[in-house]
Amino acid sequence: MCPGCGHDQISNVIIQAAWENGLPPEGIAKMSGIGCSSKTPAYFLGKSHGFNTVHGRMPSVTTGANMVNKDLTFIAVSGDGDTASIGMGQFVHAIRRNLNMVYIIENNGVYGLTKGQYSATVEKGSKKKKGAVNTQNPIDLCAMALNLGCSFVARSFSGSKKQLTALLRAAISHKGMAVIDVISPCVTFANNDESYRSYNYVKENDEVLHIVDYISHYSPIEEVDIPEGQFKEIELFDGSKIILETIGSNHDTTDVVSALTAVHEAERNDKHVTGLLYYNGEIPTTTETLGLTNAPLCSLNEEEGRPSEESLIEVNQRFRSS
Amino acid sequence: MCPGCGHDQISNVIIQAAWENGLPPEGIAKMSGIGCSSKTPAYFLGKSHGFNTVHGRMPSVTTGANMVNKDLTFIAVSGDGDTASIGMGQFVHAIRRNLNMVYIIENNGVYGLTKGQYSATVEKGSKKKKGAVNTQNPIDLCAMALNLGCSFVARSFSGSKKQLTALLRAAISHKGMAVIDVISPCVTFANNDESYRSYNYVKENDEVLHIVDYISHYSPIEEVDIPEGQFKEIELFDGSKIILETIGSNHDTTDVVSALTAVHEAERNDKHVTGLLYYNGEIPTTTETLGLTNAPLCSLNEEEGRPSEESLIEVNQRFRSS
Amino acid sequence: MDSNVNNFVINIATANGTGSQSSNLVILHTMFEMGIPVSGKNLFPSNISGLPTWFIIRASEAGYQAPGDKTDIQIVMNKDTWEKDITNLESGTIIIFNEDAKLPVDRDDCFAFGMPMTKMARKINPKMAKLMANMYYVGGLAHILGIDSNDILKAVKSQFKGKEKAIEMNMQAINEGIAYASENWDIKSDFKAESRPKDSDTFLIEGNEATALGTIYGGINMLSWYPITPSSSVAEGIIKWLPELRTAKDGGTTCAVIQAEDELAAAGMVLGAGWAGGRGMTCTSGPGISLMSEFIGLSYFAEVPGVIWDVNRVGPSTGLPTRTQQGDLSMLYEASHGDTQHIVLIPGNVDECFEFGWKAFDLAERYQTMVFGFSDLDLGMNRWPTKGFKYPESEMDRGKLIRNQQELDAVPNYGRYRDVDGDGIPYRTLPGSGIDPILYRGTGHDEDGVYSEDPIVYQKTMKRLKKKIDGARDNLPSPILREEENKELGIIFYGSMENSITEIDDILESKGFSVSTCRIRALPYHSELESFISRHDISVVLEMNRDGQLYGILRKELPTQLLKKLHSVAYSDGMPPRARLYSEKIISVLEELK
Amino acid sequence: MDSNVNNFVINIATANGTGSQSSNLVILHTMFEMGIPVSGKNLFPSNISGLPTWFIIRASEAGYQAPGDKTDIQIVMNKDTWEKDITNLESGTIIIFNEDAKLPVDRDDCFAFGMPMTKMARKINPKMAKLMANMYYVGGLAHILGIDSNDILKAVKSQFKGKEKAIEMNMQAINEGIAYASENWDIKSDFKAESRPKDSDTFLIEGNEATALGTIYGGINMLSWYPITPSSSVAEGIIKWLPELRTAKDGGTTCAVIQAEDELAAAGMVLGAGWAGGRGMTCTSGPGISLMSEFIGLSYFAEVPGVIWDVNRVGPSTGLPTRTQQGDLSMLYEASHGDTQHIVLIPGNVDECFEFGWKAFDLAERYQTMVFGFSDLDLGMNRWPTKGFKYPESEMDRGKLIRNQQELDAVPNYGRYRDVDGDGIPYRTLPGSGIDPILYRGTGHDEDGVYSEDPIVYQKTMKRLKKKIDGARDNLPSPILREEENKELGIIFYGSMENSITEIDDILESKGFSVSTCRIRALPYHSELESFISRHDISVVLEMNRDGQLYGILRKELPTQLLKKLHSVAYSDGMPPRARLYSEKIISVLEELK
Ligand SMILES: Cc1ncc(C[n+]2csc(CCOP(=O)(O)OP(=O)(O)O)c2C)c(N)n1
Ligand SMILES: Cc1ncc(C[n+]2csc(CCOP(=O)(O)OP(=O)(O)O)c2C)c(N)n1
Ligand code: SF4
Ligand code: SF4
Ligand SMILES: [Mg+2]
Ligand SMILES: [Mg+2]
Repeated sequence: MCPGCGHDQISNVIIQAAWENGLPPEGIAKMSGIGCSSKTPAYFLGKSHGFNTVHGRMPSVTTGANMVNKDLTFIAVSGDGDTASIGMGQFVHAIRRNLNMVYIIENNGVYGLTKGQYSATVEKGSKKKKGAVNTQNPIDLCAMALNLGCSFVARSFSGSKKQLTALLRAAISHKGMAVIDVISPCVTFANNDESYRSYNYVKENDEVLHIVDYISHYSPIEEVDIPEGQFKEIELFDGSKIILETIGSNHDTTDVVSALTAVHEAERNDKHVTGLLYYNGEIPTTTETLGLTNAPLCSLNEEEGRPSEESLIEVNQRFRSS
Repeated sequence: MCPGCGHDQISNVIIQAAWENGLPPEGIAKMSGIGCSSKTPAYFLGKSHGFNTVHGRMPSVTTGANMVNKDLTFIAVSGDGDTASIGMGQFVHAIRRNLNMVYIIENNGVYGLTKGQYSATVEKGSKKKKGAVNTQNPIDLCAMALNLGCSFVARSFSGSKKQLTALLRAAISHKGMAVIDVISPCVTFANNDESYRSYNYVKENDEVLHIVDYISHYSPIEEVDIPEGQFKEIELFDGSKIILETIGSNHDTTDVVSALTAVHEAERNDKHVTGLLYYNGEIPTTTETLGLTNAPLCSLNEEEGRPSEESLIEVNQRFRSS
Repeated sequence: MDSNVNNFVINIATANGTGSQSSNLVILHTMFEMGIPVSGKNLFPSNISGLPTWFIIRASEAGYQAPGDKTDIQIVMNKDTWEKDITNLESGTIIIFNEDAKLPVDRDDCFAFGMPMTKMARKINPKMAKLMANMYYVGGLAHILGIDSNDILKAVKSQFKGKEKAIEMNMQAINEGIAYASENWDIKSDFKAESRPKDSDTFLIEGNEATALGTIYGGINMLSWYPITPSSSVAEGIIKWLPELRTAKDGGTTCAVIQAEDELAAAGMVLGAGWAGGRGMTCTSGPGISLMSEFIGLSYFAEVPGVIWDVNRVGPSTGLPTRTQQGDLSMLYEASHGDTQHIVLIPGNVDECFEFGWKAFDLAERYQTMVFGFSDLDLGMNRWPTKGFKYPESEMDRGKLIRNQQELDAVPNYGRYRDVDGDGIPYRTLPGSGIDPILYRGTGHDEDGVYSEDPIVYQKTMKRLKKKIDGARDNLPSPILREEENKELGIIFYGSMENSITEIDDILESKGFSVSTCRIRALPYHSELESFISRHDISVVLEMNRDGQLYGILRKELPTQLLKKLHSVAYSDGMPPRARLYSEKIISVLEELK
Repeated sequence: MDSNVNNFVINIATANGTGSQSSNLVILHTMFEMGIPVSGKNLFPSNISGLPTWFIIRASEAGYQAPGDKTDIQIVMNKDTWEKDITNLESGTIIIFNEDAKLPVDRDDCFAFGMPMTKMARKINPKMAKLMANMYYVGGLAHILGIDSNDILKAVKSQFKGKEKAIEMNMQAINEGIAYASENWDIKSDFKAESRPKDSDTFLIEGNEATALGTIYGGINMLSWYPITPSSSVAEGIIKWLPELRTAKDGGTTCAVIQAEDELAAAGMVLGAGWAGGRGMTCTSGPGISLMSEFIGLSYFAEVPGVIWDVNRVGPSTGLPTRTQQGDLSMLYEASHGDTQHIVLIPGNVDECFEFGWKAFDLAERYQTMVFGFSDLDLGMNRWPTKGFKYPESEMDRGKLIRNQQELDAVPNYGRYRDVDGDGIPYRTLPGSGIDPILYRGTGHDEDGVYSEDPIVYQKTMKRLKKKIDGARDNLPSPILREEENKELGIIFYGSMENSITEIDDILESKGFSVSTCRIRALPYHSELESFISRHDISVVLEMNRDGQLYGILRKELPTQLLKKLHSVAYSDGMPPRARLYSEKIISVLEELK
C-alpha cells in the first residue's frame, strides 16, 4: 500500500471490529476481488483463511463458500472498480439473494492498482491525473443497494474510525447482506489536477524532481467524527475538499424511500451522507431460503452426504416399472 | 413465437411507431441479445439491418455500433433474463453513458426460450411451472434506470397498444438512453400453478391429454387503455391478475426522486405503475461527450481516417529529438 | 440386415409445441416394452413453438442405436416442411400423412397413406383436435407394424399415470387410427414389430438425468447453474431428485441449488464451494464454458476443486443450440489463458453419465482442480437403455484434505503448495478449521501460499502442476478396448459416438476390414492408448467436429513415431452420427492411404 | 565478448514508488545518446508502492538486447531485498550501495562501494532526500564507467524538459555523486562506457506506444478498453496521440475511446463497431482474452471484423501481472467453444508493433473476422530502438465491402454468406446503407444470412470458414528467415524472443553449431515454414511458456513426416529470455537426440 492510503485505515478498523465483536479468527473468511483494496486481506486477520479471487467476481465465490459453510463470518473487501464496473452483476445479485456477508467497498473513485483510471463512482466534473474531465454520472452504490432491497446499507469514510467501527460491528452482527460503502481516498492517483496540493500541481510548481514512478508520502487523514445530523468539510491530502454529512437520528432506517431520498438529496448538494441508511433484519438469507440442513455442508460425512445403496436400488426399480 | 405471446404485440407496436415517426428502415438498426424476445427482430422491420448478438451483451455491441455510426436509430429488444441477469452490468453502464438508443425490455418474469425458469424480475411469491416459490425481491428495472440517472424511463404493458406506441414514439425521438420496461406475459411458461386457467390447473383438471411439448393457444390480451392517474385490474390468459396503474398527469417527469417513490409505492401496493416516469433531454449522449466528428466514423475515407505521411515523419522526428 | 422384422427407421415430422412428443414417446416405449431394441432421437428446433421437429425411431435387432441412414416409414404432419419431408425420401418409403393438411403427396414411387386425423380427432374433442390428431398416427403405425393395441395401452397407462380420462381418450384415438388404417389402407409392407423376450432390468433414461443422479450419489453439496440447452435438464434432474434423496434428518437439504445470474457467477460459486470444502458443480454448454474460462484458470492455478458438466451443442457461438456435436473438447482440455491442462471425463452411455457424475467429485478433490464431464446433446437429451445404475464401489475420496491438527502434524513440512509426497499433489486445510490459514490467490505464490513473483518459485509451481495432472492419467477411466486378432485397423472414438460404433464396425467388417475399437473415456489420455496404437497398423480417430479435436490433442502429445499410424475422420453437421456416413468417411481415408 | 568496453550488465535494485525509474532512464538515455548499444528492462512488482523493483541495463557492442545472464555492476538501494541482492552475485561483481541504509555488505570477493546518498541528498533538499538519493548512484556509475557529466546533462535536460530547477538540482546530485566516488572509491574496473558514432535516426520507444501509433495510422475508429497491465499503455498511447493525429476539420475526433465496464463489454463494442463498418479494437492481456472468448466465437461465426491486441503477461489466472510470457498463443489461435481458428499477428520488434498495428485492421476487414495482435510485456513495456516508423505502403484495405447498389449489382448472386469468389470470403453490406439488410446472428444461418438449422447448410458454412482462414496463411506476414549454408539446425521462434536470438545464435555457433533461424510472424503459419523445416536436419521451436504452445500447434498442423525433425524448447519463469539459459536448453535437447 502507498503510505497514507485510505485502505490501510479500513484494514485497521476491520481488525478492531472483529476483535470487539469477539469473533475467533478461524470463524472468519476474508474474501476479495482484485485491486489495491482487494490486496488488503493479506494485511489483516492473518489467522483467518481468505480468498483473493478474480476481478469483480468475489460475490459469486463468496456465495459458493457460504452455501457449503454457512457458519463462517464472511468479511469481504472490494474496490469501486471491482464492484461498480466489472463486478456490477454479481454485486446486484448477491444483494438480491441476501447473502449473509459483510461487503465493504473501499471506494476511491479510481482504479488504484492499474494506475489511476476513473472508476464508475467518480464524481462528475472530476479531472484527475489520467484522461479528460469525467462527464458521466457517478454510480452511487448505496443507492443501488437500497433500491435492490438490500437488508443493511451504510456509508462511511476511511478517516471516520469511530463511525466505521460501529457500522462494521453492526454489519458483522447482521444476518444478511451488509453493504458498507467507504469513501477511501487514493493518495496516489485520485488527486485533482487543479487542487493546490495535487500531484501535478506540485510537480509543475514545486520541487518534485522526478517524472515517473514516484509516490508521495501522505499522512492518513486523522479521525473525522461528525455528530448525527451535521456535516463537515474535510480537506483531503491534495487540498481538495469533500463534505461529509452524518445522517440524522431522526432518519428512519426502515424506510427505503426516505433513505434513497437522503442519498439523492445529498448528491444534489455535493455532500456525502454517511451512517446507517437502511436496515432490515427480517429478510431470510440465501441459506435460509434454500432450507439447508443445520450442519455446514462441508462437514457432512459419507452417510450424510451420499444416499444409501438401498435408495439407489429403489430408484432403479422405480424407473423399471414406469 | 407461441400464439398469444406478448412479445408479438410489441413487435407490432415497434413497426407502428417507426412508421408513425417516419423513420426510413435503412436508418434503423435492430439490436438484441438472446431469448424469445431477442428473436423478435427477425419478425419486424425486415428492411433494416440488425444484430442478434449473444446473451446479455447487446448493450456493448450497440455501443460499438453507435460509436462508428451515430446517425442510425438504434432500436433494441431484450428480455428480462437477458437484461436483469446476465446482462445487468452492460445495462447499467449503457445507461450511465447515456447511449443514444431505445432499450425495450420485453419483461415476462421468466426465461421463455429455455423453458420457463424464473428471471430476476419475477414477483415475490410467484409459483410457476418450474421450481419452488420465488422468495426473492424482484429487480425493478425502471427503478434501476431511474436511480442511475437514465435520461428517459417508462413502463408499459404489451396489451396497451396505444400507450406503448406513444411511449415508443417518444423514446425514438429522444436523444439519449430510453428505457422502456414492457410487461409482456409469456403465455407458455409464466402462468401460475394456482390460478384457475393455468397450464397445470388445466392439465390436472380438464382435458389436456399430453404431458410434454404442448403449447396451448391463447389470444393476445386485447387493448388495455387506462386513463392517467387511474388503475385497472387485468386478467391474464391463465386467470391470474395484475393491476396496472397509469401514472397521473400531475407526476413531475423531471423529478427522479418522485418517480422512484411512485415505483416503490406501486410495488408496495402490488401494482405496476405505467407511463413516462422520467425524462431529461439535456444530458449529453456518449458520442457528444466524446466529441466525435460530425460524419459517421464508418463513412470516413482514406484521408479522413488515416493521418498523412508527413505527420508520421514529424512524429518520428519528435521522438528522435526528445 | 435382411429381415424387416424389428429393423426399420420411422421419421415423424411435426412442429414443436403441438404435443406430438407424447405420441412419439408412446411409440418408443411401446416397442421398448415389447422387448424390441429401439432408440429414439428428438431433433427439435431452438424455439418454443411452431418450428419443425423430427423424431426418429429406429428398431434394430442388431441393437444399432444410430439414427439410421434412410427412412423406412415417414409420418408427415407439418405443413411447413411437408414438401421437403416428402421429396427427400428414397423410393419405396411408406408415407403416413394427415389428410386434413390438404397438401399433395406426389410420390408415386412411394406408398402413401392418408388419414383425416384432425377431423377424426375433432369428434372426440373439438377443442383438443390439433393435439389429439397426433395419436392417430400412432394407430396408423400400429396397424402397419402389427403392434397390438394392448401393448400400446401399457405404454399409454404408464405415460399418463393415473389420469383415467386422458388414458381413455388417447386410446380411443389410437384405436380409431388402427381401425381406419385397416379399413382404408392397402398395405403390402413386411416391416413388422415383433415382441422379444425383454430383459426386465433394462429401462430407458436420458443421459442428463443419469448424470443428475450420479452427482447426487457423488455427494454434491452445491449446484450453481444458468439455464442453457442442452444442459438444463442436468440441473432440473438434480432439483427433482434432491428432496427424496438428499433431505437430512432435520428436514433440511444437503445440497444448495442456486440459479446463478450467469455462467461466470455459476463458475465462481463452484470455486467458492470447493475452496470451503464442499462439492460444488455447475452444468452448462459451450457458450457457458467460454464465459467460465477465467475461473477455470483460477481453479487450476490456485488448486481449487470443482466440477463443470458440459453438455455439448453445436458451436461456434450460439450455433445450433438444439443439435449435437463434440466441438468443445479441445477448449475444455486447455481452457483459460496461460499454460493450463484440465481433467476431462467423457461418458459414452448413461451408465457412465451416472458413474462419472459421482466420480468427477472424487477426482476433483483428489487432484484439487477443475474436472469436466463432457457429454453432448444426443447422449444427454435422448433416452438410452441401462440395466440400472451401480452404487459407487468405495467411499467418497476427499483427497489430501487435512481436517485437524493431528492430521496436519502427520504431514512433514506442510505447506499448502508443497509437494510433500512427490506426486505433485499438495495437502490442503479448510476455512473454518483454524489450521494453517492462507490467503488463496490467482497470483503467484510460494509453497506456503505466500505471494511471490520469484521466477524460480513460479517455474517450480508450474512444473509441479504439470506433474500433478500428468500423474492423473492412469487413475482416470481407462479406454474400453475391443480388439481383433490381426490388428489391422483401430478406431479411436469417444462419447456418444458409442451409439453408432457397433454399426460402423459391422459396416466396415462387411467391406472386409478387420476393426478394433478403443473408446477414450478421459483426458489426459491413458497410457493404454499408446499401446493400442502401437499394436495396430492404422488407427483412425473418429469424432463429431470439424477440426478433429481429439486427433489434434493426440498429435500434440503422442510419441512422434506413433503419429504416422494415426489418421483423422472428423465430421459434424449437428445430427447424431449416422453409421453409414462415418463408415464411408473412414473408408475413403483408408483408400487414400493405399 | 572479451572487451569490457560497452559490454556489461547493470542491475539496479530499488523499491517501486521511490522515483528510481527517473534515475534509471537517465542512465539508459545517456548511454543510448552516446551511441552505445544498450537496452533496459524494468522488473516491477504488481503493486503501486513499496515492493522490490529491479532495472537491468545492458550495454553490448554486439547489440545483444537480452538482459544478460550475470550482473557486472549491482546497485543496491532497497533494504527489503538487500541481502538477497548481494548474496546472489557472482564473485568480482561491483556493488554500489547506499550507506545510509545501514545494512552490511558481506562480500569480500566483490568490490563494494558505499556512498551516503540520502545524507548527501538531504543537503540539497531535506524534503526530497529519499527521492534525490537515486540520482547519486547515477553519479557513482558515471564515475566507474567513465561517463562524462556533459553527456548526462543532455539526457537530464531532455527528460525534465524545460523544468530548469529540476534539471539543476538533479545535475547537482549527479555531480556530487561523481565527485564523491572519485574521491572515495578505489576502483580498478575496466568496464567502460565509450561513445560511438550514433545513428541519428534511431530512437527508443516502448512497443505499446508503437502499437498505439500503428493503430492510429491504421484508421482506428473505436477503441474500447478495460485497464489491465501490461496492455493499458497501448490504450493510453492512443489516447495521448489522438488529439494531434486524428482531429477532423470540424474539431471532432475520428476515433471514439471508451473505457468499458469490463473485457466482455470491450469485446462487444469491437464487434459492434466492425458490424457497423468501423475499425474497432480493444487491448488486453490474458485474463481479458479469457473473458472475451464468447464474443470471439461470435466474430468468427457471424464474420464480423475486429482487432484484439493481447499484451501477454504471466498466467495462468492473475499470475504474475508484471512479468512476461508467451503463454496465451494457443488460446488465441482457437479461442471460444466449437471449431474455431483465428488470425494472430506476432510482432517481434517495435517496428512490427507499428506495422501490425495498422495491418491488423486491413486483415480483419479482408477476412471479416477477429484478428489478434500478440505482443508481451517485455516488448510492450520496455524501450526498444527503431529507426523510425514506415508509412503504410498502400491504402486501407476495406475488404469485400459493398457500399452502394452498383457495387452490389457487380456481385453475381450476392448473399451475405455466399462464397461468390471461391476463396471462402463473402461480401458484406453495412447497416445504414439500406442494401440487402440481414439480421446478423451467432446461430446457424444460410448463405443469405437467414436462420437455419439445416445440417448441410451448417456443415458447408463451417467448411467455408475453414477455407477462408486457411486461405489467409500466405497473405499474412511471412516468416523472417536467416539461413546457414549447411542447414544443420533451425531455430523457430517468435515475438520478443527476437531480442535474444542473436546472442543465442552466437552462443550456439561458439559451441560449434551452425544455426539458421526462422521467426514466425503470424498464425495460421505461412507455407515457407514447411520448406524451412524440410531443408533443415533439425528444427527447435523456442518459446517462453511451459507447454511449448507453438510447438503444439505445429505438431497438430504440419505434415506428419516433418514432425520427426521438430523439437521443443519451452521455458518460462516470467523473466525476459536470458540467452545463456535458453541456449543451454537447446543444447541439452540436441544432446538427447544424439
Ligand atoms: C479480468 C481483469 N481485468 C483487469 C484487471 C486489471 N485490474 C487489476 S485491479 C483493477 C482495478 C482496481 O480498481 P478498484 O477495484 O477500484 O481497486 P483499487 O485499486 O482502486 O483499490 C484492474 C482493472 C484484472 N486483474 N483482471
Ligand atoms: C451464454 C448463454 N447462456 C445461456 C443461454 C441460454 N439462454 C437462451 S435464452 C435464455 C434466457 C432468455 O430469457 P429472457 O431474456 O427473459 O427472454 P425470453 O425468452 O423470456 O423472452 C437463456 C438463458 C445462452 N444462449 N447463452
Ligand atoms: S495506488 Fe491508491 S488505492 Fe492503491 S495503495 Fe496507493 S493510495 Fe491506495
Ligand atoms: S415461450 Fe413464452 S416468451 Fe417464448 S414465445 Fe412462447 S409465450 Fe413468448
Ligand atoms: Mg478503486
Ligand atoms: Mg423473459
